[in-house]
Amino acid sequence: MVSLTTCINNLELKNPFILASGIMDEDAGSMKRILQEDAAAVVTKSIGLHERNGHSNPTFLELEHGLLNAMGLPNPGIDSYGSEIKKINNDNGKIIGSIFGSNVEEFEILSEKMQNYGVNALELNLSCPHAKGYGLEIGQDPEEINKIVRAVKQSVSIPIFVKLSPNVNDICMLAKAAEQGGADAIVAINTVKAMKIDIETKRPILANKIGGYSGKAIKPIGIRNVYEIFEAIKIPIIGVGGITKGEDVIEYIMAGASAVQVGSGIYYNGIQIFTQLKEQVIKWMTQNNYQNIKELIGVAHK
Amino acid sequence: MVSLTTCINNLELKNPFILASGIMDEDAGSMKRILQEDAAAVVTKSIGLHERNGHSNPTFLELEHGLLNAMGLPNPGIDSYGSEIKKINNDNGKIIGSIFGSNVEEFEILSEKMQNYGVNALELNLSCPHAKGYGLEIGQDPEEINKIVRAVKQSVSIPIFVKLSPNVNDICMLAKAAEQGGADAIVAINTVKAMKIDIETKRPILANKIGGYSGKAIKPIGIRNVYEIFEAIKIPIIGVGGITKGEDVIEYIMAGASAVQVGSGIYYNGIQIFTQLKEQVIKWMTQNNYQNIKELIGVAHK
Amino acid sequence: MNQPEIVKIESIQNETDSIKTITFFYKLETIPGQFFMIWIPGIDEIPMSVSNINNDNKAITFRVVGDATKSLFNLKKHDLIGIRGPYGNGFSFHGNHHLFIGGGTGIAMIAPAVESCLLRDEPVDVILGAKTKDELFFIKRLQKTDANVHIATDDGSKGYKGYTSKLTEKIIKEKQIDTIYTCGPELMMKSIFEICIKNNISLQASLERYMKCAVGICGQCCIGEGLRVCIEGPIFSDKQLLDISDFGVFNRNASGKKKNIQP
Amino acid sequence: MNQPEIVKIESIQNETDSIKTITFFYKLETIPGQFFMIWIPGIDEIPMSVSNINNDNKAITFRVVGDATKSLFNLKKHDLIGIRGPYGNGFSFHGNHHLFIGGGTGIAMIAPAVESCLLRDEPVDVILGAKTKDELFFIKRLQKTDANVHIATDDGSKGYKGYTSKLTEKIIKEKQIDTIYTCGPELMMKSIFEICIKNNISLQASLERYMKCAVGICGQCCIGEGLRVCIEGPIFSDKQLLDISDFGVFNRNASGKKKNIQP
Ligand SMILES: Cc1cc2nc3c(=O)[nH]c(=O)nc-3n(C[C@H](O)[C@H](O)[C@H](O)COP(=O)(O)OP(=O)(O)OC[C@H]3O[C@@H](n4cnc5c(N)ncnc54)[C@H](O)[C@@H]3O)c2cc1C
Ligand SMILES: Cc1cc2nc3c(=O)[nH]c(=O)nc-3n(C[C@H](O)[C@H](O)[C@H](O)COP(=O)(O)OP(=O)(O)OC[C@H]3O[C@@H](n4cnc5c(N)ncnc54)[C@H](O)[C@@H]3O)c2cc1C
Ligand SMILES: Cc1cc2nc3c(=O)[nH]c(=O)nc-3n(C[C@H](O)[C@H](O)[C@H](O)COP(=O)(O)O)c2cc1C
Ligand SMILES: Cc1cc2nc3c(=O)[nH]c(=O)nc-3n(C[C@H](O)[C@H](O)[C@H](O)COP(=O)(O)O)c2cc1C
Ligand code: FES
Ligand code: FES
Repeated sequence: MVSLTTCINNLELKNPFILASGIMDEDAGSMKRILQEDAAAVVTKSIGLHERNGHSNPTFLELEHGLLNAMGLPNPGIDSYGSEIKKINNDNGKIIGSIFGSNVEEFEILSEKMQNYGVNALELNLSCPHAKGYGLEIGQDPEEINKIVRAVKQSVSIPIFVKLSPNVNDICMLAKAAEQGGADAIVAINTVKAMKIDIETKRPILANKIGGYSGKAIKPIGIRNVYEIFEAIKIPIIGVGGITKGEDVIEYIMAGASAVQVGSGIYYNGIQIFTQLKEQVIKWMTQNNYQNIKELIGVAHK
Repeated sequence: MVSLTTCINNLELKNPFILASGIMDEDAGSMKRILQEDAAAVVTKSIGLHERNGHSNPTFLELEHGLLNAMGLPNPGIDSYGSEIKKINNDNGKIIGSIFGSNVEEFEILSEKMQNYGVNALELNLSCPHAKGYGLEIGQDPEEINKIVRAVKQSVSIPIFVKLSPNVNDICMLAKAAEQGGADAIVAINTVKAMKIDIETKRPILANKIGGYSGKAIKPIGIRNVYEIFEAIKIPIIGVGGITKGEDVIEYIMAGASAVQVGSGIYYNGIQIFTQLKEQVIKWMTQNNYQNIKELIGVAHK
Repeated sequence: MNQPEIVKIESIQNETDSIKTITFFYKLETIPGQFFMIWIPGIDEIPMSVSNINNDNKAITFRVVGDATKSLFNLKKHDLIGIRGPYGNGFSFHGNHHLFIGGGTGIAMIAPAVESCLLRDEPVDVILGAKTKDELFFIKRLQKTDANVHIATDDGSKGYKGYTSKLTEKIIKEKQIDTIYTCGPELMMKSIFEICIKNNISLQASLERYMKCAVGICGQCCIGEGLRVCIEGPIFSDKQLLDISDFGVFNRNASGKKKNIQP
Repeated sequence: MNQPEIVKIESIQNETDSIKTITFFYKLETIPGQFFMIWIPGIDEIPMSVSNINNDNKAITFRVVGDATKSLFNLKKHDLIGIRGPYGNGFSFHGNHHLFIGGGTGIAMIAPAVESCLLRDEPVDVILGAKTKDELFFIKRLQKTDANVHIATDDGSKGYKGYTSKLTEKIIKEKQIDTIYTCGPELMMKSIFEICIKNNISLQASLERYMKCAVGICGQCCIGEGLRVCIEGPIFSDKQLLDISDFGVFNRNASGKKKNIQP
């Protein structure tokens, strides 16, 4: 029998598959539905202090080799979101609360509230590429990251994950800053800044013009980031970006990920993707004589 | 009749199609062959002061949505390369000499020699993502860029293009630094840092592990970079990344490019790609009632 | 590919003072009950049900309610819009005797469903309802078919005076209706749902929720236990509706915040 | 996809002290004259011609010359290597009477070409040449076929004493050869090329150049006026060779620098 259980520091997961933030996680119902699939955890939509509509439509489109979105961090505000989290029955898996703020104080308030709602871990979104004053705009500065993580660490007792962006000079420096601030894991990667112009109407299609590129095309970028971060830090890494099949999961784990998140994969394969990944990973491990997924973490580093 | 002529400052091009650096440009024969196709110019392989073998093989592989390479700037050294450039008959098009160095002095020497060999313009490669001490390692620092461009500007009289990397926090800042240093155009983008791990043998396939991602998958990243740079500077932009069809060319031009380069497109379509692009662009312009390709530059900005 | 395909507006038809039909050439096969995302460049992208299917010509019929629909209303023949889709499940016809109920702009998507159902050669009744006579449309279009067309207006300015739900109760007493198909204000559909449950009639109701991606990933349109109106809907059956506690109670705005559906 | 496919070594055959054949399972159709890029994980990736084609089993036959070939030489049955390809054009057979000339490791890729040509049921002669007897291989394999096998060694330790080019001149006097196919040291091929030109015999010669991408983009293998050995080659005709001034004169090392081909 193959064992798929994995740990992100002391957060135990029955398998390495996690729903990525921003995908089918606006309300309790959809997260409960995903937890009934073979997902060990769900990350909530990124939640801020106040209600935000996000950007106008178009906020989404498919590209030839991936997806492009600029939702713009829509969310009902932390106070309204509590009732959603409380409705989820944790028996089936873990809930990771994603939050975004524009400064240390906002992150402190948000993290305390999220913890009170009962999430099992926090994910600090320091990497949204298309919302002014949030996300990537803060997440490029190692000192800012360090300060935010340090503050959140003092506000809560649950594990803290830091989600980073690939749209930077040196993701390792940022990962180190998060580790030094007390982060329990790094999540990489958020989307890659990209654009699609419609040549008939001569304008970017997204209302926000620039969006975040996700899905199949970005997998090699995600793998590279996870591989590089693994050599820079000691805390676990959660790999995200372009996962659609079991072999992608194995590749991320060999690059150094202890678990993975799946977002756009739901677009390509439907919500069954978690079950598919589980079956494919088990099959591959069985064929290749591996008993425990943990033995594969980081093995591509030699 | 549709006019495809375009200008990069005072370098006139019979059409906007240029062979990108590093593709079929190691010797005179291959560049002459490309100039017999419908390419208005070729960029040479990036040439340094001394002979370099580059990285060991594997240096190249195809990915599901693009190509991955880590050639590692192989080149025979500037002194050996002169004989290749001199053998090319410029009648069919222009030659742009690409150079890379690790400091200001190297760039000065290289640029003077290239100019003496008779190239029509210089491209400073400040963006190779996989060679230690060169390219991107220098090309992330606006001050360094400014210094190099300023020095080269004083050494030569031909136009100077600066090729930038998308693997940075803020490409606009770098483009501005190049413009202030006296650059005549910006070339964007070089490849995106990425990796492929073979899960059977549990190791990155490239000998250099990390490589540069090119081809179809990176087009939306290239478009975004060109669009952003266009809003930041006044000098022309040459768009590169994932071009395989006429519509891609139009998209780059609407984003703000005055010309485009094609690299991986040769992998997908063969060297006929230049003729194909020309035909497709003419057809699209005719159908959409445009006479002059110059009227399309940057029209997606409104 | 789920990317707006740019089409030229082929023709524009005024249905009422504030309702228009726009026809365009769009190849992808579309069935009644499905919808498109309509991109009005520079303005917005909004969901619109297909209101007419004529081989490669498709149409949408809409009422002006805000910015996007106003811009759409002001477009001229040959102007460009972007279309992606069709999305959602569409209707599936069951039983022998069919009753269609369109309330307000809901009529727009009920009309092609009626036309399609008639190809089964089974009895079809239709109720078209609106507040007042001037807001009705597609009456002639449907009267030309073999369907029995009933009309209801709240103010009695045309046809039956009263809610479509009342008229429905009347019709199901007279005829042996197997399935009801409806689109209209959610509270109207809720009343019809209750009638169906009581009378053991199958129901297919077309729900509206705020849409962004329309491909099932952004989670914006989710209702009940994670049902995506853009994928598992917009048409839901009586059985599904029983489990959707939000039905007729609240929806969510663009931020995802719950909004009560006014009583 | 042009990405190494990992295969298990099915069997290993010693041909001489420094030459081995490795057989593996690789599905893609391959014709004689084409080559693979062989990835020895952690070491290098190098071009190797196909030396045996048996449905889905393919083989390569190589001599130890440096690091990569040494590692390959030391691999065991069931070890893993990566294969991509096949690349290049391969031979195309023309004329009635065919002469194949393999010199040194060039014999490796000549053998499957002979076997394939024999399916045409036309007369086939083969010259296998090497410095000395111990460096010859595939003799039995080819003697089993209907081809006339001639052997040449520089030192006369087996067969004709002298260069393959001399033996070629002898054979073409005796027989009406239409086409010559050759692979071996470039200077040997250059002599044969001159013989062909003088005697008006078609030639197909297999060239070797340093390879990196093998798919025609990196430019590393270009010769003459931009011909890519990995795409337009590795087999070139007498007509093409006439225009390739580099032929027999120089090649390029990994940096792209010209190296004279020693006289
Ligand atoms: C599946 C579906 C099919 C529809 N079919 C039709 C139809 O055939 N004919 C018709 O007239 N209307 C239809 N609608 C409603 C139509 O989408 C809205 O009237 C339109 O979006 C209003 O946009 P606006 O900018 O003009 O108004 P706004 O002033 O922007 O909004 C007014 C109201 O419209 C709704 N709305 C706005 N944007 C969206 C959005 N992206 N997704 C969903 N609702 C939104 C909200 O409830 C909002 O409060 C349909 C809606 C859905 C979900
Ligand atoms: C199309 C083609 C088909 C070939 N087929 C065969 C064959 O069937 N059997 C056989 O024994 N050999 C064949 N070779 C030659 C073989 O590729 C070299 O012997 C091998 O690469 C040597 O590698 P090494 O590391 O052992 O030696 P090194 O010490 O690295 O190099 C020795 C010499 O080998 C050549 N070489 C090294 N790397 C490459 C490379 N990437 N591409 C081309 N040449 C290289 C160079 O000339 C170099 O000087 C073929 C070469 C080509 C181009
Ligand atoms: C529609 C959409 C919405 C997203 N919203 C968020 C978000 O709110 N917060 C966040 O951290 N990441 C968000 N992301 C990024 C994903 O969580 C993920 O990092 C990225 O999409 C790469 O993974 P994938 O290729 O599996 O989609 C979003 C992605 C998509 C496609
Ligand atoms: C095999 C290969 C070699 C390259 N070598 C160079 C180089 O020497 N100098 C350089 O500036 N860019 C080099 N590049 C980058 C290309 O010039 C181009 O910027 C990039 O590939 C994106 O364009 P594309 O998608 O059209 O290939 C190389 C790319 C490839 C694929
Ligand atoms: S609109 Fe995004 S999931 Fe339905
Ligand atoms: S090996 Fe790259 S072009 Fe031939």
